[in-house]
Amino acid sequence: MNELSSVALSRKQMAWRAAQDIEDGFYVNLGIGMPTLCSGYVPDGRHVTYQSENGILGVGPSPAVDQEDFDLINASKAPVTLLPGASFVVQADSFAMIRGGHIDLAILGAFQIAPNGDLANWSTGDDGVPAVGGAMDLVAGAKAVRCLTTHVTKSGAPKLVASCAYPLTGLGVVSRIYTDLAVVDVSDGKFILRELVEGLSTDEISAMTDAPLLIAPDLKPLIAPAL
Amino acid sequence: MNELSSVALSRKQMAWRAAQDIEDGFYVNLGIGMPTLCSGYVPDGRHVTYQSENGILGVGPSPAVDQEDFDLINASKAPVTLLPGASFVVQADSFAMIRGGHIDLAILGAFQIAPNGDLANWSTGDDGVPAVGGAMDLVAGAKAVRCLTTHVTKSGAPKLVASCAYPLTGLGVVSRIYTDLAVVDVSDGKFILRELVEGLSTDEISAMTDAPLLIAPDLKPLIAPAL
Amino acid sequence: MTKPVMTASHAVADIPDGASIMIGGFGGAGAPVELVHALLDQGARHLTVINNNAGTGQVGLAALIRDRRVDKIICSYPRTSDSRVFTEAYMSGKVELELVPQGTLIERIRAGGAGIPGFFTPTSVGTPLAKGKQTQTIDGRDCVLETWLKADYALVKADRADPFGNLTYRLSARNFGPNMCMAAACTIVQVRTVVDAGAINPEHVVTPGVYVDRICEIPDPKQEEELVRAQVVYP
Amino acid sequence: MTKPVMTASHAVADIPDGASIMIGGFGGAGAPVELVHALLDQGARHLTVINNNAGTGQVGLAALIRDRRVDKIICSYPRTSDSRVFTEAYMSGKVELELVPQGTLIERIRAGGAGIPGFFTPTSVGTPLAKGKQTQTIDGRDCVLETWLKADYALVKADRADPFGNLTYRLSARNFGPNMCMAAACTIVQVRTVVDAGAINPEHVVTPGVYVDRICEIPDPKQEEELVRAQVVYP
Repeated sequence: MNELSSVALSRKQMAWRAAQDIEDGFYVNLGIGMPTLCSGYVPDGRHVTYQSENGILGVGPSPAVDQEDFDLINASKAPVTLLPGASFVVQADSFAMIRGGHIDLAILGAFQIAPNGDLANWSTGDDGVPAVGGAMDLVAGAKAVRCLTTHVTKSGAPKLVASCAYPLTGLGVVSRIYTDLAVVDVSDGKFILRELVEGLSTDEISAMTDAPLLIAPDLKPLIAPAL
Repeated sequence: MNELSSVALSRKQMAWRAAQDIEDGFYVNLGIGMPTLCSGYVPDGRHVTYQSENGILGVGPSPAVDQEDFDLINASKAPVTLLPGASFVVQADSFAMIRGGHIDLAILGAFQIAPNGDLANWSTGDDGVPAVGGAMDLVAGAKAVRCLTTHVTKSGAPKLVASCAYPLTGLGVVSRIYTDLAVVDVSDGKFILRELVEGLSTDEISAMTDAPLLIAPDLKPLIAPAL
Repeated sequence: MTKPVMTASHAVADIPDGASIMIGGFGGAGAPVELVHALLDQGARHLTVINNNAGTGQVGLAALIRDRRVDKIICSYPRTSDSRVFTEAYMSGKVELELVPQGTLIERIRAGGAGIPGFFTPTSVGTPLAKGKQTQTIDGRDCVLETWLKADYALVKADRADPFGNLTYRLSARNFGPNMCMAAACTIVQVRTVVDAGAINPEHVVTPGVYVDRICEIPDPKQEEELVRAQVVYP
Repeated sequence: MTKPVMTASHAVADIPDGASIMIGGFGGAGAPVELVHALLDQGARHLTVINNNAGTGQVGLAALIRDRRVDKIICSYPRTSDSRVFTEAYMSGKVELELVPQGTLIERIRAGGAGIPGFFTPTSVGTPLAKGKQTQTIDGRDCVLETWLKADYALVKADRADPFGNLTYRLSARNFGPNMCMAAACTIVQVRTVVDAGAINPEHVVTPGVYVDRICEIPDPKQEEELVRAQVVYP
C-alpha cells in the first residue's frame, strides 16, 4: 500500500472534505472519533449547529485546558464549550431530536458499508465487550447519514463491501461515503464513484472495493488543501 | 324524594367528606366540577399537592378577581394561583405524571359506577358532542380513583348500578364512592356500604342502589359539619 | 442557525388547502390568536386541526370552524364555556371529529415529534374509544396501540424567542406548544418578544431552536379567554 | 409535600439485595459518586444496574462491579477510557450484560416513568439487537417493540433541590437523571445545595418534586471523571 500513501488524504483532509458538504443551516451530529474533526473545516459563512446526544444543542469548540468542566462534555466525553443559542435537554428529549428526524445529517465512522446502504459500525462480531451507544438511533433517525472512513482497513481489507459481514447498525441508511481515497455515493443499491484522489486509477480503487463501483460520468479529482 | 332532602349532604359537605380521606403527602388530581371543592376541606396539618393536567403541579386557591391571569388556569380553565414549590411541565410530561402512576389519588365525578369498579363519566351516549378530556388517562394512571357524585340522578335514577349502561371511562378503576347519602367502597366486585346519612335506613339506600349493597359490619353514620 | 422573523400574515402565507395544523393552547392559555386570525384572513380551506379543544366564542379556532375552513378536528374536549360554533358544525355534519383522550392525544403528538410510530397505552382499554384498535397485554397491562400524530404546520404561542428560535413560555400557557413544535414539518411561533442571543439561559430553554421555523413578534398578544368574555367576533 | 433530607448512607440504607437501580450520569457528568459509594459501603448484592455505561476506573459504578455486587447491567456503551473492571467481570462471566441502543434505553426509561408499557421504534430493526423482538410496520416504518424499563431505586445527581424536591441540574450533567427520577419506585437525589422554598422559579424546574423521595445535600460533590483521571481507588 506504500505507493498509495502519497496520494491518500490525511484524517484532517478527510474531515475537511466531508465538511464541505455540510449545508448552511444544518443541524449535525458528528460521531465519535474522526467525524468530530469536521466542525473545524466548515466553510466560512455557513452556520451549522452541532448536537451532542448526551443532551446539548449548540456545541462549540474545545475549551482551553484550564477551562475544562467535566459537567460540559460531548458524546465522546470530551470537554466542550457552548455557542450562543445553545440549550440543554434531558436525555429522552435528546434522542427524540435524533429519532424524530430533526437532525439533518449524521457523519459517522464505519467498519463496513454495502451498496444497499447497510452500515456496520458498532461491532466486529468478535468475543469482546459489545457497545452500541447512539449509533443505531442516529442511523434510524437522522435525515441523512454519511460515513467518514478509510477506504480499507489497516490490513488492507475493503470496507466498502457487497454485503456487510459484521453485525449491522442499520439497513439502507448510508447515502455518501468519504474515504481517504474517494467520495462514493450510495444510491439505488449501487456504489457510485464521484471523486478520486489524483494518481489513483479507477481500476485501482475498484480493486480496493469489494463490490461493483460505478464510475460517475463527471468523475472529479478528490482534492483537499494541506492541513 | 322530598323526605330525603333533609338528610342529604350538600355539595360542599360531600366534598368535605371526600377531603377527610386525602392523606398527608398525597399528590391529587381533582376532576372538573364538585371535586375541585375538596381542596378547601382537607384537615389542617395535611400537606396535599394538587396537580392540574394542563401542566401545573402545586395548584393553589383561586385568586382575587383583579389578580386573575388567564395564562395561569386549571383543567377547568378557571384562574388559579401557585403554592410554594409549584412547577410547570409540558403537556406530555403532565400526562406522564398521570399515566405513569405518580398521582396518588384522582377524585372524579360519575354518571354510573358498577360493583366491579367500572366507571362511566364522560358520555351519556346521546347524540350530542362527545368530550372526554383527561378522564380516561386519569382512571388508567392514578394510583387510586374515588368518585364524588349524588347517589341518584336528578330524575331519581341510581348511579350505582349492576353494570354501566353508558360508555365506559375505565374498567375496574373505582375504589370508593362518596355520595350525598353514603360512603360506599368498591371491592372484590361488590359495593360495601361504609357510612350512611342519619335518618335513612339501609333498606332505603339499597332501594336507591341498582346493585347488591353489602352492609359493612361496622357501618357508621355519615356526618358532615354545616358548611 | 437564526430563524426568520416575519409578520403573522407572511408566516402563514404558504399554508395550502388541505393542510394539517396543530394549534397550541389549553383554553385561552397559549392560544396563538394572532396566528390563527392571520390564517383566517389567508383563506386556506379543508384544514385538519389538532387542538385540545374545538374553539370558544367567535374568535381563533372557533372563527375558523364557523367559516367552514376546517374539515376535521382531532381533539379531546370539544365542549367549552361557549363552543356553539363547533357544536353547530358538528351536528350538521360540516366537520368531522376524531375524539382522543387528552393524554393519548399529547402522547401521540410527542410520539410524532420523537420518531415513535406507535405505542401501547392502558388508556381507553375497554371503552368505545378503543374500538377497532389493536390490543396487547404487556407486563400484565392490557393496552391499545396508538400511532404517532404529525402535522404539516404548528401554530404556537410562546413568550420569548432568541434569534436561534429557542423558546420560553409563560406560566401554564406552556401546555401543548412545546410538544407540537416537535411534531410539525413547519413550526410557526408567535412570541411576545425576540430577545438577544444569549439572553435565554441554556438551562432555561423549553423549546430548542431546532424545532422552530418562523418567528412572529407580537408584543402585546391577545388573550383568547379575554376576547371570548368580551364577546369579540373576528373578523 | 416536603421531602426528607438525609445523609447518603441513610438514604441508601434500605436498598435490599437483588434490587434494580438506575444510576444517572453520562461519563462523569451527573454521576452520583457519593450515593454510589454509600451503596458500596452499605453492602447490597445481586444488583441490576441501569446506566448508560458500565463504570470507569476504580470508583463509583466500576467499584461496585469490581466488588461483585452487580449481577446484571443494562446499558448502551460499556466501553470507556478505562472500563477494565467491567471487561474483566464480563469476560469471566461474573456479570450479565443487556446491551440496548442509547436512544432505546432512554425511551424505555421514559416509558417506565410515563406509563407506556411498550412502544415501536425503527431503531435496531434488522440488527442483532432486534433478535427475538416483535416487529410491526406502522405508517410505512418497520419497527421493533420495546418495553418499558422501571427500577426499584434511582440514584441521581442534581445541582439544586428545594424542600419540595424540585430539582435543577448543572449543564450537561442533566442527561439521564430527570428521566430516571420518573421511572424508579424510590428516587434518591444528591444535590449540591438545598435552597429555600420559592428559590427555584416554577418555570425553571427540570424535575418536579413528585418524582423525588429522598434528598442528600453534598455541598462539594466529587466529579467522577476527575477521580478517574487521578486514578482514585474506592474505598
